[in-house]
Amino acid sequence: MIESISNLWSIPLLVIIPMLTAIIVNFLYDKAIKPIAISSAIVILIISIISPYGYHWFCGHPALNPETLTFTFNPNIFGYKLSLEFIFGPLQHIMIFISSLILLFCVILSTIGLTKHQGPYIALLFLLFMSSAIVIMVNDLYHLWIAVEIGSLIVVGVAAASGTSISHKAALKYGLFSAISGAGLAVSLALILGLTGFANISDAIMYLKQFNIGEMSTVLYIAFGFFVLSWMYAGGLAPIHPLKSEVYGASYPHATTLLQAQSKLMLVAIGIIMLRLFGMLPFVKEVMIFLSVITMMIGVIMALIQIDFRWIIAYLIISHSGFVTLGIGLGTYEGLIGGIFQAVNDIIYMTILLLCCEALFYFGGKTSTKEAYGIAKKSPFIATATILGAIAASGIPPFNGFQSEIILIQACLKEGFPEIAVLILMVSVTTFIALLRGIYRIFLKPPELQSYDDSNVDLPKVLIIGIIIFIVLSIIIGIYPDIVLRFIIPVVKEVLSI
Amino acid sequence: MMLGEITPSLIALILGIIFGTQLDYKLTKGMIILLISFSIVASLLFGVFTFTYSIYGGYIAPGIGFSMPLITATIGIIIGKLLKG
Amino acid sequence: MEELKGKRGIIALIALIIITIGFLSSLIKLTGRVNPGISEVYNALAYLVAPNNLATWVYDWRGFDTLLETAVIYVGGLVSALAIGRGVVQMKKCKQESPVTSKPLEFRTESLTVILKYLGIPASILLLSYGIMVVTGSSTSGGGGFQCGVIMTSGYLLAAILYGKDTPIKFGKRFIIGIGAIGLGGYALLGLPGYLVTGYWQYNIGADVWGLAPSILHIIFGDPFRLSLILKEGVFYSTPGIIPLINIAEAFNVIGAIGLIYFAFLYGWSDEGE
Amino acid sequence: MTSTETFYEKLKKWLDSFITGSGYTSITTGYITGELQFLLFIIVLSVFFRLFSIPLAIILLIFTTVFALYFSPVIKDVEKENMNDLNRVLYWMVIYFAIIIAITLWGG
Repeated sequence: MIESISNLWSIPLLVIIPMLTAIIVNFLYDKAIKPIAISSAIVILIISIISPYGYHWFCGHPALNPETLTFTFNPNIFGYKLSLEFIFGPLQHIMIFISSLILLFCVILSTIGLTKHQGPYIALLFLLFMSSAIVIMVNDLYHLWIAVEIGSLIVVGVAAASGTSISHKAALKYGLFSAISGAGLAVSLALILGLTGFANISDAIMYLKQFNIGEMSTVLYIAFGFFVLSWMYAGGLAPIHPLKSEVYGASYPHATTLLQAQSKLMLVAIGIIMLRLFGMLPFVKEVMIFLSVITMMIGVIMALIQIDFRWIIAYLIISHSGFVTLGIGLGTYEGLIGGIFQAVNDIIYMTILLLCCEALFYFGGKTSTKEAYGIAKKSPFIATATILGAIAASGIPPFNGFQSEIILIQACLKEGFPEIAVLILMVSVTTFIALLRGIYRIFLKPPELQSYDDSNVDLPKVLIIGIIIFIVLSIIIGIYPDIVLRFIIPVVKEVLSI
Repeated sequence: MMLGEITPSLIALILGIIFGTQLDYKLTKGMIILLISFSIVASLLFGVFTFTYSIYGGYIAPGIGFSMPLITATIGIIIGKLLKG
Repeated sequence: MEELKGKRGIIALIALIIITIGFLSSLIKLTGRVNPGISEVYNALAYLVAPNNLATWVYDWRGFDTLLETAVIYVGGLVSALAIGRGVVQMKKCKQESPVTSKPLEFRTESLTVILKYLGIPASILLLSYGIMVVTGSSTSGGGGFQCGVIMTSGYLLAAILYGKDTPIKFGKRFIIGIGAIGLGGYALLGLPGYLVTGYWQYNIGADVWGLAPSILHIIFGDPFRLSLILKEGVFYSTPGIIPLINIAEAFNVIGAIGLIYFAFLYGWSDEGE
Repeated sequence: MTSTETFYEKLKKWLDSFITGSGYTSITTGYITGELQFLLFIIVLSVFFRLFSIPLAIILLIFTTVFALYFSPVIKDVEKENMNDLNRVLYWMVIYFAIIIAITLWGG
């Protein structure tokens, strides 16, 4: 399934091209930013599509076979890796493809819609993509920590770049917490390194499996606790959800598409690593399920009582992250498939909603549900798209949300948790209620006379194209889920066989 | 003597010129003498490790080594300043 | 801190005690039983690259990690300047509140003592050259790019604090951003030769420990930094390859990032000159 | 007669308790739905204790239902606890973390 190359050409390019683009764009004057940013986003998209599968051992150091004490560059022969290992497999293929597609629209929209001096902002968007690509590709504990660190720092920057006082506060709060959870992850890695001596995740797992750690499992438990801390932080799970949702709500909607994609990638990547490292310990999966259930419910309840459409979506993103972690926490075949599939679907339908929310900025930027704006009359397309997005988000059949939620429900029933299945249904229904509250006030309700602005608004074509592309993707995946599942199933089989 | 003992000094000179161009201060003759003499004293203090045998590390007297890059960097900064005018 | 008084405070205290007990017990379990794992292999091979093991660890075995660490500093500079107002963006189509920016600090430099007035300049210039010395000796001594950047920016800060707007070390906006860009970009691109020749990004073609690169490149990148090590066991020749170059790039990046932070917070930011 | 009246009054009081300041309908629906959701969530969570013993789950179910109804509406408190206040988030994070460590260390 995964070919035996340890110097796959595409992996460094997926990391270095965004980084170099960010540097150039940050340095340049305004005019040159647009062509450079867009063309490199296209290049990244193409690379993510055509890349074959394999490994990349950065710095070109081989693996050491512990039995024969020989060095090998062949990843199929087992050896403790001396260099930093990245994997590009089916999971990385689908995840990076979707996030680079989002990156492309995100970059084009920001070059069109924003005022000048947007160089540092676009640089941050590219670095955001880079951090999520690294998190999903990396197979090294230490590098995972750096990726999470840089990822959270960039989230702070993207939120602060919108310049309002709310976004500044949100960014500062989220940044403060990165210190706690970043340090937590570092402590966790230190404990695992002290226990095993290997920074490479596969090697550390191999060591844990080969040698009976016995009473040292205390160390592993504490490491798990700290790992969960950073998982909660990176994905915005239960106790940290107020800060993360604030970041989602305070950034521009087009940036939030990328932010939510990044946090879902982090949830999947760190979740799978946790499952592989600690899965054999008792109570680990229960903790993960507990956190996911709480996040699901609190997120959706908080979404119900929001008065701003952006904040409703922000809390729903949090709530639906709970689905992803629930699937991973179940740790079964169906659960993992459902969880990862849900991450993909979630990114897609939340992107539809967020792009529609971005369209509201072209109508004056009012997203509060306190007043009625009657936008459906001005732009029936956006209203329809938002309703379709809401339908997709609440898991109604022709769309993609249904497919993953049904898998998750089946997984819960099979594991003997009918209550969680009920909760999933509740969250889906409530998602629809929460979204429809906002949609009704903003799009459908006839506007009050004094606030009605009859002027025509032309939306950028890219925005409309983007919305259409993601709706089509949503329907295609909803009708023919195998198109994504064939990327996920081999990964799940590999994770569970370890 | 290997090349690795000379290259750092050359690099230090180039870096010194680069950062010297950013100085916004009129260097007097006294200041130049002060800088160079200070840098020679400092280079004695930060002397190179004597295992890298070289003309300026260990050969003059055992245990005494000049850290050449420090001196060349200071000279580079002065040159850079003078180049910019 | 109203939230942490009374009942809540006690609960939080108990929780903290539980955490501390758990954490300390794990540390006690680990005492004396730390597994060296792969690091033994690293240490056994380190002399093949540079006389300084630390430089080999940081810039060769885990060189790509350090690239990302460098990027963290770069992003730190970027985000800090954002907080001041560089690169804050707004939507063209809708009116928003004006972006949050802060004013530059006010300098009062008239009360400088004579010693500070006359020794401040040579001290800050010598700090610059000390930083350059540290970066050039990266592969043989302790120190390297990070340290050089911090030393040089502290020289910059010293001059700025002493002399205010008439600082003798006047890094311009574009100079600082450019030097950061050269630094991080240079570090990233130093992986390119190894990638083109061997397929491994950031393969150290100068040191060429595994013999993958053609000898001409080995000479070009390796020989300028070749050193002889005279030890009890005999004379060894080693070259750190691209490690010194990486260190210079690293130093540039740190100067750019930290300099940007100092610049933005001292003098404020307006986008007109950019 | 009297019983229905008091019930109606209770319901009215309950609905009124959601509205603070200048309340309007959209937000009130949100609060009421949220309240019911939270109630159901607590009940479902208490059912989970059937994994340990079924009688315990039944007792817990009855208790939580009664308590939740008695203390309703709780949605205001839920909202308050989920505020973005740094101290509050920090507090909850410490609690969660301690629970995780306690469960895994003493349970496993």
